[in-house]
Amino acid sequence: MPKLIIDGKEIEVMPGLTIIQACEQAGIEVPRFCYHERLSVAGNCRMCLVEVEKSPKPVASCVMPVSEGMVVKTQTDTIKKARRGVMEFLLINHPLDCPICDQGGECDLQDQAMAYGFDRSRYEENKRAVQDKNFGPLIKTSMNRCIHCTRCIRFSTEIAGVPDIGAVGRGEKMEITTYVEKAVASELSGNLIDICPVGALTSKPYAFAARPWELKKTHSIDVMDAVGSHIRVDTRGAKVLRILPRIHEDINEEWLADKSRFACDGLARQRLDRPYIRKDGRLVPTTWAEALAHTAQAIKKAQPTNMAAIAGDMADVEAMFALKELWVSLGSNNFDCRQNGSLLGAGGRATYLLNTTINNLEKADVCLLIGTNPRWEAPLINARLRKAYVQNGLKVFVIGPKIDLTYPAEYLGESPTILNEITQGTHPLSTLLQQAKKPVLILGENVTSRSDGMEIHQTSMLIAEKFGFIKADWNGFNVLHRAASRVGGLDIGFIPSEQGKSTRQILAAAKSGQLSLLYLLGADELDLQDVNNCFIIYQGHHGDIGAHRADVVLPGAAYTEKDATYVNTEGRIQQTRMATLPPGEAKEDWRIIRALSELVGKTLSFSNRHQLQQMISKKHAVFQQKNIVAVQGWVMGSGRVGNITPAPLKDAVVNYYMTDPISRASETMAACTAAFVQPNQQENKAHG
Amino acid sequence: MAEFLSEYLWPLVLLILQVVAIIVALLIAVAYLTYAERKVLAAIQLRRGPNVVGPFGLLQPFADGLKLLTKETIIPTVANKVIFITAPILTFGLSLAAWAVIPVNDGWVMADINVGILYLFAISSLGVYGIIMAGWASNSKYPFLGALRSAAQMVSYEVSIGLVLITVLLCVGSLNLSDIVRAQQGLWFVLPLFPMFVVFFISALAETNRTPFDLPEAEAELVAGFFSEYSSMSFAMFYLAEYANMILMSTLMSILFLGGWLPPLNIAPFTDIPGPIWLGLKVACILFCFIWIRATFPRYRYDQLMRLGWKVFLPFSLFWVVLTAGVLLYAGWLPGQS
Amino acid sequence: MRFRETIKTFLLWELVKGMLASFRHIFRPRVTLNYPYEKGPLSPRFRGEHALRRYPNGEERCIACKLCEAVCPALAITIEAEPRDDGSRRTTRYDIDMTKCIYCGLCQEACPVDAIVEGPNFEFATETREELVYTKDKLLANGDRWEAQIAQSLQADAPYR
Amino acid sequence: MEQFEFTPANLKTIGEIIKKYPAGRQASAVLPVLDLAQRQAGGWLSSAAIEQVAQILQMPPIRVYEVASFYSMFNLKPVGRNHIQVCRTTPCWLRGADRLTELCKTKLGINKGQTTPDQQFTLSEVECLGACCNAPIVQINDDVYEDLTPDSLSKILDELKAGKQPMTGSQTNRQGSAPEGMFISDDQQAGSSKQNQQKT
Amino acid sequence: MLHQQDKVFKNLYGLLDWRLEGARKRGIWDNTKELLSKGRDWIIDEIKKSDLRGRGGAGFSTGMKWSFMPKDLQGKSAYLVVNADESEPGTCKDREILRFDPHLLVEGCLIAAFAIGAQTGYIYVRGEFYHEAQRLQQAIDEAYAAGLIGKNACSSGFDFNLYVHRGAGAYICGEETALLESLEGKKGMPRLKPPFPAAMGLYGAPTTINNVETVAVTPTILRRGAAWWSGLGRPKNTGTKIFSISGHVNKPCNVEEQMGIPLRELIERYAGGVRGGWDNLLAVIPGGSSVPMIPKSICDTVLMDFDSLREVKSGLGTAAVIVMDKSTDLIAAIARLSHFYMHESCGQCTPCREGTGWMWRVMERLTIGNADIREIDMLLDVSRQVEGHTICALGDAAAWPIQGLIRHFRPEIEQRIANHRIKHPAVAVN
Repeated sequence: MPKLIIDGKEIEVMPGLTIIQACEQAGIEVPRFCYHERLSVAGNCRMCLVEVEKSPKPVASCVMPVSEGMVVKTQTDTIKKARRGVMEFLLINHPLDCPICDQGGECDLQDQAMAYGFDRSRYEENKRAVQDKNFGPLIKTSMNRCIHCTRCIRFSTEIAGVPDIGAVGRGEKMEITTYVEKAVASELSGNLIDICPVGALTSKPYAFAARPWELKKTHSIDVMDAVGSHIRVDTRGAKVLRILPRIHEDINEEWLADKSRFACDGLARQRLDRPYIRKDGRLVPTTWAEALAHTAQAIKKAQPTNMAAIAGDMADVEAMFALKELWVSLGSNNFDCRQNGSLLGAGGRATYLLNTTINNLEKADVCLLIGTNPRWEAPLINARLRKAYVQNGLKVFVIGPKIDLTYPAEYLGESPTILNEITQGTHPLSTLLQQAKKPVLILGENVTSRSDGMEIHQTSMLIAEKFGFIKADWNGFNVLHRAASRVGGLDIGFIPSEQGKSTRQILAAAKSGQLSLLYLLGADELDLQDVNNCFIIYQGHHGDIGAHRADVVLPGAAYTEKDATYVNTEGRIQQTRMATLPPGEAKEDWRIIRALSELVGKTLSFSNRHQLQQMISKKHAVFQQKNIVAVQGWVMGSGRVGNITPAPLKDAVVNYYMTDPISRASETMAACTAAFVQPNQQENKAHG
Repeated sequence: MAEFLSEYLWPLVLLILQVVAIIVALLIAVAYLTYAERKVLAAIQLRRGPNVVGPFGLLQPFADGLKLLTKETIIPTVANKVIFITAPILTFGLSLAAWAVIPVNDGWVMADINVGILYLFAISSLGVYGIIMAGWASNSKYPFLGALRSAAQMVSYEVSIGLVLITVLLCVGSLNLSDIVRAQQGLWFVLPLFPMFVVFFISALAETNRTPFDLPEAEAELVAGFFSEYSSMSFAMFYLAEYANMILMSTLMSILFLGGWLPPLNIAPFTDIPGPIWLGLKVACILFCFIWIRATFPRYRYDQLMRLGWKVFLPFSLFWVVLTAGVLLYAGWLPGQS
Repeated sequence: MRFRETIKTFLLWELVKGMLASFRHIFRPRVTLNYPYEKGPLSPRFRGEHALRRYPNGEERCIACKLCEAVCPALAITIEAEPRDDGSRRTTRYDIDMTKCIYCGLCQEACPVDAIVEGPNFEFATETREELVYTKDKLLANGDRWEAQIAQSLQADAPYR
Repeated sequence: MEQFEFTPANLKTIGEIIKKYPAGRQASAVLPVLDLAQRQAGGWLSSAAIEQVAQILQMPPIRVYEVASFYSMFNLKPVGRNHIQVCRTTPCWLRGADRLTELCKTKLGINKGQTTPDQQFTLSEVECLGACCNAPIVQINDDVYEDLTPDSLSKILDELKAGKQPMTGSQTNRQGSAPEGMFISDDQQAGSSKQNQQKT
Repeated sequence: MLHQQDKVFKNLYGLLDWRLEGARKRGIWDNTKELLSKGRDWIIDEIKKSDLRGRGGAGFSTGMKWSFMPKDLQGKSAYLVVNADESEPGTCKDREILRFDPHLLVEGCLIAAFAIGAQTGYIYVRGEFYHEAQRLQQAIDEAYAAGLIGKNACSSGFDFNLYVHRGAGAYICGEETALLESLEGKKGMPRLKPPFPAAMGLYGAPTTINNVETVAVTPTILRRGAAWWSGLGRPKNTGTKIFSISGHVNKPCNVEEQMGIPLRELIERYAGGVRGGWDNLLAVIPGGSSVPMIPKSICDTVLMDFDSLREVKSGLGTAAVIVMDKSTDLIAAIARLSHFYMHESCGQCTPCREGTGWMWRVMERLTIGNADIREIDMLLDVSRQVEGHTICALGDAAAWPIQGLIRHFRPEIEQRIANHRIKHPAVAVN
């Protein structure tokens, strides 16, 4: 533990830290542009110069490691002069167009120019003009403003793993660009905007929309995937203008996936803002009273055994719990939260969670991906795996289609029968797994929706048990969910009991005409084409697939419009916060169900959110502890190897940018689809 | 019938005509007094004053009046409505009633009663009721304070006014206003009784709530005093009453000290001019002094005002009553004593 | 000495002197202007009715930086912006509620492109309050109408800014 | 879109070049391979060539592009058959480099950075070429012409136009960078006795 | 005055055979094996004793540098990299070694590599030296063929591979870490130090980078002994050095001489004197473009070695003497250099990227005088802001010539501004 003196203050820090980190620990601010704690050190902006005793020149504090007895000064006249000099250099070719720059008000350069700069320029020559580059539909460039900190290059190369961005030319003609104006094809590209300390890279969808000081900032949770990233929802008036990540080291660090960040414009489009009733084959607007009465009547008419409920991918725990309570009180057992037809969730909690936890994935040394493309299903988890690859040389093996994961991976084949070979020890991977210290296995949740899904699940657990994935301090068995609602639904048991029907059975019954009532709680991914003689109630926030076929549409609230509970794929219980009010007459989902329960004569025993949440945590103990991941006990499996069919595993996500009602309604996501997904698909077609 | 006509109806019609003539003349005078006040103040302050409505802004008072008439009368919710509305009517009515005994020429008077001056004194004392009513009925602190001040002030200065009147009466020996004028045929009382004239003039300022004694409506402290809550016509009534009172006091001063309708010298060119014009000129001069004083002096503090009334004017005028009486008695000039 | 002062006080000499002083003023020339027929000169810094200016080529100056909105102490300004078809940053809405405005001039001081200015016009009384909620069109029209004077004022004031 | 494919001979050369560097460090060969590509393509690098190089060296294209744009010897636009590079830095300038540039401009009728319409010559001014004792110098393709005067450069250009290969090196017949006149008298005995002259 | 037998570079002018055969005649490759057999420590010690300082410009002790290399590599490889990216304006000595005495370098490489424990060496030759690189390659091929290098080099049991790597036109690659980056196939952008190349250099392995001349003199030092070398020149500034004399002299040339030779003697004896006589001298840049110039008054007496030149606030650099006589427009000359640095700045760090362009633009205006007097101070200030704040020394190199100019010739600049103002009174308003 080296001891050093910074500005007369003695401090002891971990060896290997740089001076800038030591300064941070000592609470001394050192200005910087190129330095970013999650990226490699570039040391090129020269803003962080400090004086070190016995060194003739000022040193860049982001580069210089601390050593015993170092005496660092950050506030001397030389340093102040040096900073002012660097600031002046940065500004001579900067357009100073803060008034039209979207970064204005939250710009590092602006702030530091205020703190360390000089109020006028001595530079009388012409400023450099740089052509703007095309970075794709998400990132707007204004390269005149670039200060060449190379953070974007380092981010795309190191974190995102798509080395598309580079600096061409040299000297003052150096320009940041992508190779031949190519869009940055990464699911994490939005982070480039955050990471750019100036306004060179800004958000295209958010362009000129608002100023930071106008926005109301609400801390919330993302539900576009099952990662549960911490987000900040920025709103002005009733409109969600942008979504930014919040730092949470255990989940999303400080990154955010593009869909989570940019799909927010979908929140304002195709919204259900009033109830509808189908009359003469057409949905017509109506009042809440009429819609609820109509619904209640239909429910009262239906036989409990002939009615069913399915919860969608974005349903919150409160709504599902309320609906379950209502259904149980009506005497029906037909409800399911797994709209893809999976049967996961019967065993203990550990059988369906990402047990390793996102943070610990970094420590893994061998990773087996089964039927999952984390790059599209959970980009931030993919970034963690990439981090593990970069830092520990994680070896990745994939069973499933060939995909570009941004880090090297070995493809074992598409057939799940390989799992049997691994179990039996006949596969070359078996020995490697045996030797691995911290192996992990990630099973795509979508795999379990196959007809032999539970067998694959069983076999995976068996592999985990057999090859030492499960130890006292390490659990390498993981299920990677895609839907934000899924783990919460399983945790409150929104799955049919023995007598009840599962999604597949419900759909079969509906198609054969046996089902008389189907309640869709935001379930949009179902095939309702051949369903007839069934009264369908859709409760949700978007006029998506589910609503088209419905007989009654009850407008609910999207995740930015309610205080609701979601459980992420690790089993972390988190709360979204209301950033805006639901549009029009839409209401929070549990309130709708509560109102309905009154009309059908089975009034639910809670009347406010507090009571509801109390009830949930009383019935389901896991909900008592929020925001942490509880260690899950592992119950050894039966050791039974199921009968796995050799049908190849398929990609769960065809188009990353459009997976749910919100992103399907988003124009930005449509632009991304046009820019990134469609050309690839055409290429594939051309090849195939 | 004819008898009835000549005996009752005709005098009634005549009376009504007289009343109308006086009221109209008075209202026009008030109107132009406001105009004159604005013009004179403007002149002293190097401004222009009203000059847009009509030639030289001569129609401005009517425009103002019209405006006030067409505005909404606002009665505060918590006000005592009856009293609130009665107060301005009362004040205005009283200010008109006084004119019944004012002679504008020899014999030109509506009611040539022999105690005219007492009548005037009584009427002007009643004016304080209107103000008290207004202040109380408004149910608002500024009007209330304004009314209290007004009452105290008017009562205080009426004392010295009374004493001044006594000096004049001593010289005249009659309470009839026409007689008072006639008594000044040779010498206007302003010359022998000049100090009393000054006391009377200053007391008149206080009596009519004029600067520098406009404490009841001191806008800086009391917003507008007793008529803070008044608007539109009710406000206009107060306004008219105030100016009518000014004219009344000026007229009274002319009658008591400046020889009423009498010309300054009883010689040819002066005597050719009719008496009412002389009276008008004298009144105009005094009114000009009112305005002039307003343009010159700052407002008194309330305690100074009261001190002046009670500690200076009262003893001073009392002393003059005694002095005058003494002199008259000693010189044997007392009227009726010969 | 004392005696003379006493006499003077007794004869209200000071009052008379004061009155003579004010009387003399009656005959001095008037200093006021005969508004609205005569108008006085305005300072280039006069803060009258607002106007949005354009560049000589007709392009509106306002770049939707929203600094005026942020600085306005009366919250009288409302701006909404989005990229125009040519990609430039422009307002879609620029409202000033003149009934809220306190004419402090901070908006024009904050404006980096001299787009929003308080012009020399102070005669914009209206008959209804609604007319006093100025829209972008109204402000731009104002700018066009007063451009010559505004430009002159800005130039006159430029050395002191 | 330009097409670019390495010739088999060059592919073989590339293989040899890559062998110079440790395994897995084939990116080190990017400079020589780009140079090879440029020579094959006639003096410049198209984006097709860059992509080809990237593919061979298993590098992201942007990295190769960065390198190609960084070094001044790579041309990202076509150049003439003879790329005339006049040194403009102080040592050459002191000895009249400006006159050489002027001569080229007038003689070829082109400006700096331009190519003659017949694609024969491209004129550029470059920074120090590293033969300052023989200033002023001009590099045409790989050859350096030293101790130039406008006259001698004019002659060289004429010869190049005529398709001949002019004499390279010092145009005043100096021996390397030796002081002028040192070895002209007795070339044959230079070997052993040159120092005698130097000692005075 | 250096005796012929004390010269290391006997074929500096290319009169003799450069091939292996000719080289052997000049004593190159003589008992190399014996030298190697004396061991690493002896070699490093001997070099240390000789006080040899690097010839690339900075003048760092070579023996010291070699001793920084880890003794125990733990199975990792180490590298010798020879910096033949000679691009400093005014300097053309390495080119002569490469084309006329390549074997001297090859032998030096073997010995240096042995001394630092590197089994691989790369010679990074500047891209413009196409023919020179080819000749060097031929020499290496000859050496391989003769078994002098390669497996069991000179039958010493030491394996050594030597490769030529051509650059592609970037001055900055003469900076040692930029050179390594370039060698790794990246843009030639200097690395951050620490770590120093001796700890983490080429491919992350310990690496020593030496100038061509430094490496080329080592065999001779070892053969003739450290004492011989340190007997030449002055203490701490020992041995011989190739001086490149260019500019306004009658006979510009390269010449090998002792360190510490008076500048005036150097110019008059070898370069035929200043054009128009010594009194026609205006100023001299004594060590390549990167060092501040010195006016005639200093030139009269100054000695050409590291320490003497440092005393007059200049430097020996690469010992490239650029002579300027009284006909020279000094401001324009420095403006040219400013342009050079702007063109060659890699663009990595802020002060250099932005500052070099700024300085050049101001210099261009000063050249015609279209500036304000206070801009001289501003320029000086800007150069101070660049100096010492950059990753590598290019920033310093860009700043120093300007500082030198202003230090010694400020009145000339002011005069020019005044003249311009007289001619263009309207423009002068500022």
